[in-house]
Amino acid sequence: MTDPTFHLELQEHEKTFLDSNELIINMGPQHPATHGVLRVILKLDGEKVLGTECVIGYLHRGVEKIAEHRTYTMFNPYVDRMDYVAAVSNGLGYCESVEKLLNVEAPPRAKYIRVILAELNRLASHMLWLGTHALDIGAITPLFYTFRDREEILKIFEKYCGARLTTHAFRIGGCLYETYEGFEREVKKFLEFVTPKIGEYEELLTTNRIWVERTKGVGTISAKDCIALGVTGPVLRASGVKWDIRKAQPYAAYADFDFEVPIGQSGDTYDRYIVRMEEMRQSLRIIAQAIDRIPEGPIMARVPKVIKPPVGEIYHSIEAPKGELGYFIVSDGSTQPYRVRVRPPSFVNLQALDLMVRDQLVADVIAVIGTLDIVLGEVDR
Amino acid sequence: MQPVATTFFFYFLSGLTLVAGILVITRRNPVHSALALILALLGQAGLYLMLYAPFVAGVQIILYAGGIMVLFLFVIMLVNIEKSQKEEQFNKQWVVGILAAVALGVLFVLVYTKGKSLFPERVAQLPEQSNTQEIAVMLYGNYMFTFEIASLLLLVAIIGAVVMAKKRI
Amino acid sequence: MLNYIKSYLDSTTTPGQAGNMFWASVYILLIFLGLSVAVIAMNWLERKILAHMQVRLGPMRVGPHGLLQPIADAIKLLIKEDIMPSQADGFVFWVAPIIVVITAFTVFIVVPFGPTHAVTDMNIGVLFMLGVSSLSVLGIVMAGWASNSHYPLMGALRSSAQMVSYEIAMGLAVVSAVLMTSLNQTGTGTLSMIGIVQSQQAQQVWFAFKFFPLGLIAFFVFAVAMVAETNRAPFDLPEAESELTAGFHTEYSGFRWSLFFLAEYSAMIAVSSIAVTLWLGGWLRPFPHLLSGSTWDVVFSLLPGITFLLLGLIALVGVFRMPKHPYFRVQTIGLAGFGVVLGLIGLLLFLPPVRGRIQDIFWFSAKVAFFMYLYIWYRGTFPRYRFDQLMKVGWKVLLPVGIGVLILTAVAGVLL
Amino acid sequence: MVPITTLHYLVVAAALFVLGVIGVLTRRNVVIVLMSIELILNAVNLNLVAFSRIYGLHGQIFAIFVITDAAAEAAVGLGILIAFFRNKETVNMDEVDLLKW
Amino acid sequence: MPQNYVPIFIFIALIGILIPVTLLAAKLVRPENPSKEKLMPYECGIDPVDYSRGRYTVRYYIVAILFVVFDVETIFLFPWAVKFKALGMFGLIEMLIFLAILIVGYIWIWKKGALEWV
Repeated sequence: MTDPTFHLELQEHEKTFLDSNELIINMGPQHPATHGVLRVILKLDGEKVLGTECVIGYLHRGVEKIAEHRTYTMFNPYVDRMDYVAAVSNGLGYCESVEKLLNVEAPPRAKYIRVILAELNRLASHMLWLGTHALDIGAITPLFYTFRDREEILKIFEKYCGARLTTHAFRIGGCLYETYEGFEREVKKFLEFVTPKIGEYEELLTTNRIWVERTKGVGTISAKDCIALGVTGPVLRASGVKWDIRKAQPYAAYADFDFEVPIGQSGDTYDRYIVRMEEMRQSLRIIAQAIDRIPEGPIMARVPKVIKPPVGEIYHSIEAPKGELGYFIVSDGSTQPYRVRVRPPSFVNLQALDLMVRDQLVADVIAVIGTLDIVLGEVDR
Repeated sequence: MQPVATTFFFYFLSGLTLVAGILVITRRNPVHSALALILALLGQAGLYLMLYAPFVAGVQIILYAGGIMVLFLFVIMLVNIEKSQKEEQFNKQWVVGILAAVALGVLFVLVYTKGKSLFPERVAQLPEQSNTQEIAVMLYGNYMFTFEIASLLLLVAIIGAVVMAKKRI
Repeated sequence: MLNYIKSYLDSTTTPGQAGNMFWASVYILLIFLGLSVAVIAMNWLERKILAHMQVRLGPMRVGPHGLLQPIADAIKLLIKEDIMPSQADGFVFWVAPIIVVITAFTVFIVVPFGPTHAVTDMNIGVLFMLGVSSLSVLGIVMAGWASNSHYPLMGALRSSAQMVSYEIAMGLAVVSAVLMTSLNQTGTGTLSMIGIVQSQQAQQVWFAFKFFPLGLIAFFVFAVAMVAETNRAPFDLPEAESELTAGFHTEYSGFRWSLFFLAEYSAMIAVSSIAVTLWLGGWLRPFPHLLSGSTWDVVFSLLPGITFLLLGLIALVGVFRMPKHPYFRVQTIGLAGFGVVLGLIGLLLFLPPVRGRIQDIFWFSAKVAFFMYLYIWYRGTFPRYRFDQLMKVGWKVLLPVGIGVLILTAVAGVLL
Repeated sequence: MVPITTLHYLVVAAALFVLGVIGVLTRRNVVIVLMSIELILNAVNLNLVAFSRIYGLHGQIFAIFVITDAAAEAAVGLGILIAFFRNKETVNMDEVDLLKW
Repeated sequence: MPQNYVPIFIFIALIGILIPVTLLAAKLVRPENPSKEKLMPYECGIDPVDYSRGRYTVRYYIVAILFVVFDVETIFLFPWAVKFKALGMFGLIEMLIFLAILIVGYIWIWKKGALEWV
């Protein structure tokens, strides 16, 4: 018979003065609002946050190490598992990096397909972000709206490559699949369907007084801090820095399209919300242009059967929905990469958490984690 | 308003109040003491109802049980009770204390038994149904100044408590 | 004995005042039953309405259209393991949910469903309601403290701070309603719940529309405060699941958790009843003076029956829309039976003796149901306030507005 | 059956008062001492209300004022307790031996 | 006990019996196999790092104080509201003085920032 009760080992805390009554509390890993298994150790004074410490690694799978034991082709599906809500972007970045290393270029039609899928993926990722972020702040309804509409995107993915989430849509050198019958029509239909829906989300939130109060001035981060910490993506743009790799270093077929890079001013949660909503509209614009101009032609470049890049290294980055997603690949001339290092946007952006929530309230931690739009699969890899 | 089962309710409620009162001063854990005190207060509210003082009973429930006791509970949670629970609960003057209390009790009992004629055994016809209204007339008539001074007292209480508790003021 | 029972039936007061403890007990049992049914119905309705607001279906599996889902939930909770965290304070942990339930239920003693349909009427009815509902703070603090865990204690402190903050605004709004009762020839008002409704009848106006817009503002202050009092969205911070996982009842499981659930919903019904009694004329039917006369009386007295017939009709429409697959046969029959029962209740309500007696209760419940719908609607629409904003709303907006409205109402009452 | 008279209430009040006095004199925890003071105030209130059955409503009004007083007392008393705890890290009555800290 | 208050006791006694009885009845049907992990306080899957009772911020206490004081004020308003019309202008002025004194306190605490949460 064992005694089911047990006793905590209480640590004797040095001083317990009321004014410095620091309270240490664990948020996560099993918490409804940390978007996965993030553990944040909060140091609180009542409701005020004195400091945070992120403990990550609960979802670590050693993706980078795995790469060293797989051929370039075999590693391709693994990258889908990093940011599983934006798998297409991960694949795009990886394929383009290896292509760069191999010195091949995907044919224009493949590039257009890549752009369409990547932008659809951006939409899907932002929709998921919006739903969960709003849920964290207490608005439960947007979640269901965004999931309903995200479903349409996933349907297109499923029809295109058979998978909904971890798509593995692209191959090194182009795309494996030709677009299916009626792809253009369905994407156009989707565009018509989703354009008013974005207005619908905004109607629920943008001018909602409580939403504005909960997000304005919360988790503010300046452009300087963003750059110092390497924060990218919508978080950086909301601070007023016009940096978008699609514009700055165009990859795939982005140079052909006309779109705006929305920026915010104050870098608070509300601005990030506005920036992302605007980005969704710009994505729709890009998709519309791409679907109109999609060229005919092959979808696969001439790539050797066995991919054996020359000795060398490459860093290539793309604009994933969450920020700059970079791949640094070192090749030793064999069929397996010598080293793959991923620069995941979530991981880098998560660094800003402590800076953003300091001296704010507990509820703001939730809002800030939501607005950073992290995916733990990508943080931990 | 006919009274119903007065004897039963009197013994029940006063028993409740006294047992709770004993618990208040004997419990080791202040939270338990506070809960016992709440019970005593509610029992006493029942006694007020029996004495045809429903308004006072309502005030007792709202202010004492619902207000002051919340304050007590907050403070108990604010100060670390773990430490004080492990310490000696009663101080060294417990003999003196109990002696004084017993003496006081004997005095009371003497006054009540010997001085039975002190209190007339008549019962004023209290208008139970319009109790609040009668209180209003008196409170805002006869006791006008007391009432205004009560607001000053409250003002002082707010200022005192906030100054006392808020260091960075 | 029979005479004792009969003696109440033709009296014109509540059983408590008539001193008839038998009927008082019957009323109490009826209230228990009615509340349980209301909470079960509310549970189902909330999930269904919220689901339809969010373009989904909600419970559909247990029973036709998920009608039996709350019962399934109740059984599941009853046979669920009851866990008490180690180092919890056993007695307090055990007694806290009971206190919360008692305080949420006891309020209903003075709720007047009709001029005689209340357990008892007290001289201090409103005070009693406010006092008893303020006691639920104690249960919540105890629950949070006894759990010996961070999240529940934070939830409990937040919850109690929130409840006490909004109680002030609530009290001030109530005072301005009580003040309106004294605007008669004798200049004497009342705190009794029945008396308040009767004075609305006598003054021929619901207090929400008296001294327009003062009554309405006081009513809104109360309406906001009551949402905060019951810890519902957008003021549901104490149990904000994204921050504190479940607030003060994080550590509670099984049946004890369901007691908190029961208390939350009965508290919602209770505060809605106070609001209805104080501002919306309690059991009085709408437009008693605009649409007066015996014809209108008959028309309004038919409405309860019509409502139930309509509900039955909706259920029958549901029967025809059921899939015709044999798999759904039991469900279809069940739904048809439910519709028929509703229809029969509707027909029963058309009978003249029932018609006359049920009317008060019907109007009262209809008004309360309106508030319940508002609660669900808020939950579907609003994000959650942050704690400092919540305190700001309570102390810096509602409190000054409440005092201001009270003073203005008093001035208006003296001058007019 | 003895009819319940005012005297009965007075005896209950006296007992409560004595309980409060014992608490104040013997307990070391300041919070419990304050609670015992509440008990004493309550005993007084019970007396006042009981007497108001004989002498009219004055007693009840005094009881209301006493409750008001108790609220103010609790607020300030607990405020002092918090200031004390902040400096001395204890809620022990015996250590309250300074007039200023 | 005046008769119209007796139902309160019937009511509380009924609930006070019904709920514990149901709790005990449920004990017969529900499983009971506690383990160390199951009985651990919830802290998101991590062993609690800190003692969880005590040391909460003093602002909750300030809120409670303000509540008690304004509750007293509300209580004093009730009898006045009941007798409001009969007391007339005199009662109104009396109450305005009472409120004015408290409003001074209210403004003071607002200015001092006791109402600010952070």
